Amino acid sequence: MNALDFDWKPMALVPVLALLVLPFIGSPSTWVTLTVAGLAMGMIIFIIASGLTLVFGLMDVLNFGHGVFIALGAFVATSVLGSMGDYTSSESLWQNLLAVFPAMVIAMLVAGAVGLAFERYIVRPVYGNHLKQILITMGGMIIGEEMIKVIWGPQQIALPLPAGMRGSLLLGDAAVEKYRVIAVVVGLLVFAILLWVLTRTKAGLLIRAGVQDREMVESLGYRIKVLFIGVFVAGSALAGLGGVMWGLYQQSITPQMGAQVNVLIFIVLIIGGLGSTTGALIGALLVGLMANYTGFLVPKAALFSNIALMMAILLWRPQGVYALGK
Amino acid sequence: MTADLLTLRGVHTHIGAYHILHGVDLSVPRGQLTMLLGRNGAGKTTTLRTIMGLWHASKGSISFDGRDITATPTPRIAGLNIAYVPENMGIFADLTVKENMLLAARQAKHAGQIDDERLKWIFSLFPAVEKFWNHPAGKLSGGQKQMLAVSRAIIEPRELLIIDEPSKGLAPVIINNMIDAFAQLKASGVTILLVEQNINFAKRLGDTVAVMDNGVVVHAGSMQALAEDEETQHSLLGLAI
Amino acid sequence: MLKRILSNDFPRSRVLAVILVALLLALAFTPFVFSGVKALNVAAKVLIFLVLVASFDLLLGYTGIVSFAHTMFFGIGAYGIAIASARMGPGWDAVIAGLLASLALSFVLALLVGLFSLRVRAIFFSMITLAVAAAFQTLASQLSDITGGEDGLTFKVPQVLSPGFRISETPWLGVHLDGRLICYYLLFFTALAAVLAMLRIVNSPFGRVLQAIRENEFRAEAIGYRVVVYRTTSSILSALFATLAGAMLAIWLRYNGPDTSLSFEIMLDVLLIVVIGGMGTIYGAAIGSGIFVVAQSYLQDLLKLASDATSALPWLSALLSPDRWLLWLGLLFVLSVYHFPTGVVGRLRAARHSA
Amino acid sequence: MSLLATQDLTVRFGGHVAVNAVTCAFEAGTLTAIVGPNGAGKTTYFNLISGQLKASAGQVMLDGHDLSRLSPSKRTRAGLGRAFQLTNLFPRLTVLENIRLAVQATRPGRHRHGLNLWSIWSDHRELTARADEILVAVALGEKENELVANLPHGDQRKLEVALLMALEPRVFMFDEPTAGMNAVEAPVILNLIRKLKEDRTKTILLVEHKMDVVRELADRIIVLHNGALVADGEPADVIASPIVQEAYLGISPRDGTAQDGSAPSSGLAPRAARSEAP
Repeated sequence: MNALDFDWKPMALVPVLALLVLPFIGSPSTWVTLTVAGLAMGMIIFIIASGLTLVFGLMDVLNFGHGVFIALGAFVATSVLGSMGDYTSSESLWQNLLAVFPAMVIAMLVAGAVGLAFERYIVRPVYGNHLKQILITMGGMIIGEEMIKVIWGPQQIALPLPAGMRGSLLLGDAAVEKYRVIAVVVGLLVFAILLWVLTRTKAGLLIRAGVQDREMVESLGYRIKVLFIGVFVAGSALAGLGGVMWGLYQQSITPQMGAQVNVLIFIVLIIGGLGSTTGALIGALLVGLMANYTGFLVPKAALFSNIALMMAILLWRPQGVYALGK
Repeated sequence: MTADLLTLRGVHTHIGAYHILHGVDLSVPRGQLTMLLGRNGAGKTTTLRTIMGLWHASKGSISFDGRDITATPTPRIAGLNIAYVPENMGIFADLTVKENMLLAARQAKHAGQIDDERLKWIFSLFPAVEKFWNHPAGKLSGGQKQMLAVSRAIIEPRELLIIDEPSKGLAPVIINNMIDAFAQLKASGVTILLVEQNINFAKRLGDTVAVMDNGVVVHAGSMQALAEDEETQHSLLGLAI
Repeated sequence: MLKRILSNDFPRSRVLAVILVALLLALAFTPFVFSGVKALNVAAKVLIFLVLVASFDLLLGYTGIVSFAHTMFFGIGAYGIAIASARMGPGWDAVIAGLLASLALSFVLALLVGLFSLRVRAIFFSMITLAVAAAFQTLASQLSDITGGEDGLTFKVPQVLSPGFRISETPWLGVHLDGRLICYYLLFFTALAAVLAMLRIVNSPFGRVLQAIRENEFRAEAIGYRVVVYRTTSSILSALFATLAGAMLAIWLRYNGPDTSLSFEIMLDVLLIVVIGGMGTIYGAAIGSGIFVVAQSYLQDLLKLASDATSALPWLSALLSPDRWLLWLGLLFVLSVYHFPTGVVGRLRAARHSA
Repeated sequence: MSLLATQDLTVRFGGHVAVNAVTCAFEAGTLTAIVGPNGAGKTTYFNLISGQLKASAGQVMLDGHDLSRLSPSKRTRAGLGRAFQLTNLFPRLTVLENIRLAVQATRPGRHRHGLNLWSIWSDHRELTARADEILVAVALGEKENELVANLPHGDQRKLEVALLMALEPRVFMFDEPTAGMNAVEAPVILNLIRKLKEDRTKTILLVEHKMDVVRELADRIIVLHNGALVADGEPADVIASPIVQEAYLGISPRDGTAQDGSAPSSGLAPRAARSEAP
């Protein structure tokens, strides 16, 4: 897309929100800490939401059970990290990465595999019927959560940060946690990869085209159902990765964590517009920043502030910031 | 090699509770241009969509080059080198013209692999496609979108072109270009099936014609014969050509 | 006479009619027929869910609106009674004040949610109501000085309903005539009146327009109905009945907390009941509530037996442990949506036509 | 004074002008046929009049009142009834219920146009009676308890017309009422339209392709092409005129009428709003 007529306005929302809040927070250093925390949280939510926005957009499938992959990813990570004690306890970041990286990969593989089964047995039989999709994917989430409880037990488990990732850096006089910077980097990496796939590869073009006119893509000779399974599995894997990072961000995980994050992801999808990866990024960053800012200013109203933010954006653009030309 | 590339026998189509096609018999001779005419709601578009497998024939059979494709899924039908331009043109608005064309060129992995010769030929027929090459397709006018839709269908050599109202919204000069294009394609052995409202356009291009009414083909024959037979035209189409 | 009571909306299936009558009699005479506190609690829960699910189906089955904010109104009703009774002391004035306040709050919130539904696409609306319900649940647990926070509020009900109250010392037909019995029958007649009222609403000219909107909102507007007015009225009515159900819950339990009246699990129960019973019919809510609540209460006992029996295979007994009853609920949920789309009422009515 | 009039009515989708400043007046008691090739803007013109589409410019006037700000439901209650080209009814309700909903929407009575929550629907006998009358008129009498989803296509087209009649509007807008109907069913509907015409109080707009139907029923024909009004006049001379041939047959222009539908040069300029009744 040539940059000339790219719709810049939604992009501006993120810096605008950050600057609007500055006067209320008072000290700039706290503002920096909160902003980085917000961006990190936003990035993690983006990773989880990016897959789901394509599943909603591409096949018009309402998956209300996406949260189960978040919990699955996090719990798989605890098992992997648990077994690699000496790597996680060492101070050197590289050693830690030797444990965290495989944990992420395995979490993504397991979540992707469960995603494949979830699509095959839960989603495929209800193509085209939104109400049934909502009901059945919710049922799928309950089953998923309960199976996690059977395997890992119902109680909360700690997911401590590896030693090398703990502590924080000093940016001027603002303390910024190391892990949060890592989260932002990983988030940007995922966004870059997704954008490259969607704009530079034929599969990416097919996904974007499929979101607008499935029948035409099939009439050009491409099996869109196979494409969709790929997108669904990738979405589940990304949710697994997001689960690992969310677990590390919260330092503890519960089988119900999926349901709690689910609500935030829906808000991100609504703000961003269904089927738009860039929209999901903007939505996620806004939600992350808002959650951290209100968490500091008015702790009780964190979730309400995000709902207010969503309502405001919907009054501006009822289809979300990047509604596709459907 | 049968004389007809595509044959429909007694095809019925239901959409939900609606029974649209009531036993369509249609044969599209190889290497010729067949016009499918008829009033609104006669079932023309439904017939094309049933051929492409977008809607499933509840009864009857469709065969292409001797092969039964009645229940074949759409992607595989397109894979038999059949190009289809739907009534709403099926343009991917958020993709650029170039990206639309790249998707139509199944063999090409990236824009560089599209056959240059053929692209130049298409640019000569439809200048707008070249002019807005890197422009989002959604920004094009109705006529320009129609040109892009037809260009996508001919970006790679195809055995059968199925186009729903190619002349819609096009200025006469572009219609003339399109007529030349179809003539050249016919000469190179491509078979074409067009749904048309514009009877004059049909008369100038069609070899054979089939007229539909109420979900059945009520008349089939050579275009020439129908063009001369004032009386049948009037009864079939309610209007003298 | 029956035509007027049932608003000319007969079960239209002999088997269904028999089941409904059996359900009515069972609920009416529970105290006399089934002994023990558990049976009374199960019956009371059926009555409460009957009103809650019927009001949800007024929105989903009749108007075609998918809203997950329904438990919010249920919670408002329960908290209304709890807060009023805790602050004003037990008494009918507290109950009335609490009920009216919660009905007013539900009215305003339902109006806002209803009007907002017009700005956005149907899919967004369902997701937004999910977020609003979640936010309301967190709010209830955070405003601890009003709502008693996580552990909720325990309070006393009017003297005549309290267990200590005695109509007469001698039990009648083997049943103690105490406040609990009176409270149960208060619930019974409230539920009966609410369901018959909803039956009348869905069979009124207004109810028929709701069905037209469900079938084809565009054409309903085109033939002259201001769809906005009908959708919003339907949302408000459904919210008010849900609030009433919440109040019934609080009066029966004499306690209310975020998990008892606001948790997402209640929303899942309501969805499952409406699917099992059958959408688009008040009788579906009645049958569904009966089947579900009874199954849910005794399922856990059943699982306990199964789990002990299979203690030899640890992983199997873990699967069958009563704590994992939600797993079986989820499976039942998925299977009934697949194989049982029209629910019990739909299946019975279809059987009648073909029989 | 004309009952219904559109003044420079225009609508644009992106760059494309679908309806191009159409000014036209329709007298009470007349039947005007609206003719034009596919994509000429006929259905879009109807959507602008009945309020489904917001106009980019221009107004719709009924009895001299400007309807532009009214919603579709208010316009219908003001007397603008419409049947749709693509059948869109209430599929899982019965034929009788579909018609009763339309009768209830506009006829005064205890049911207060549907806003009555407490009476039983079936008690409103007058609704059922009126609905039965209309069903018999469109030959659907014996199918009253069938679900609309199970009706054959022809019957559903009949129900579209019946739904319009149930509204008892002052302006009837038919959009290809007999499309998809067989030779037995079509005359039933055409007779209905003819009867409507004969009582001389209703204004009828008829989008129709079949020229024989147009010739027989129309008092006047307007031709739309590429969204513009290109001809307006008596049926006989409009059909024979070069404009209709060109608009319909797409013959490359011979007599100076530009393809983009600018005002025709021949004597059939669109008639200005006429002051006196016919």
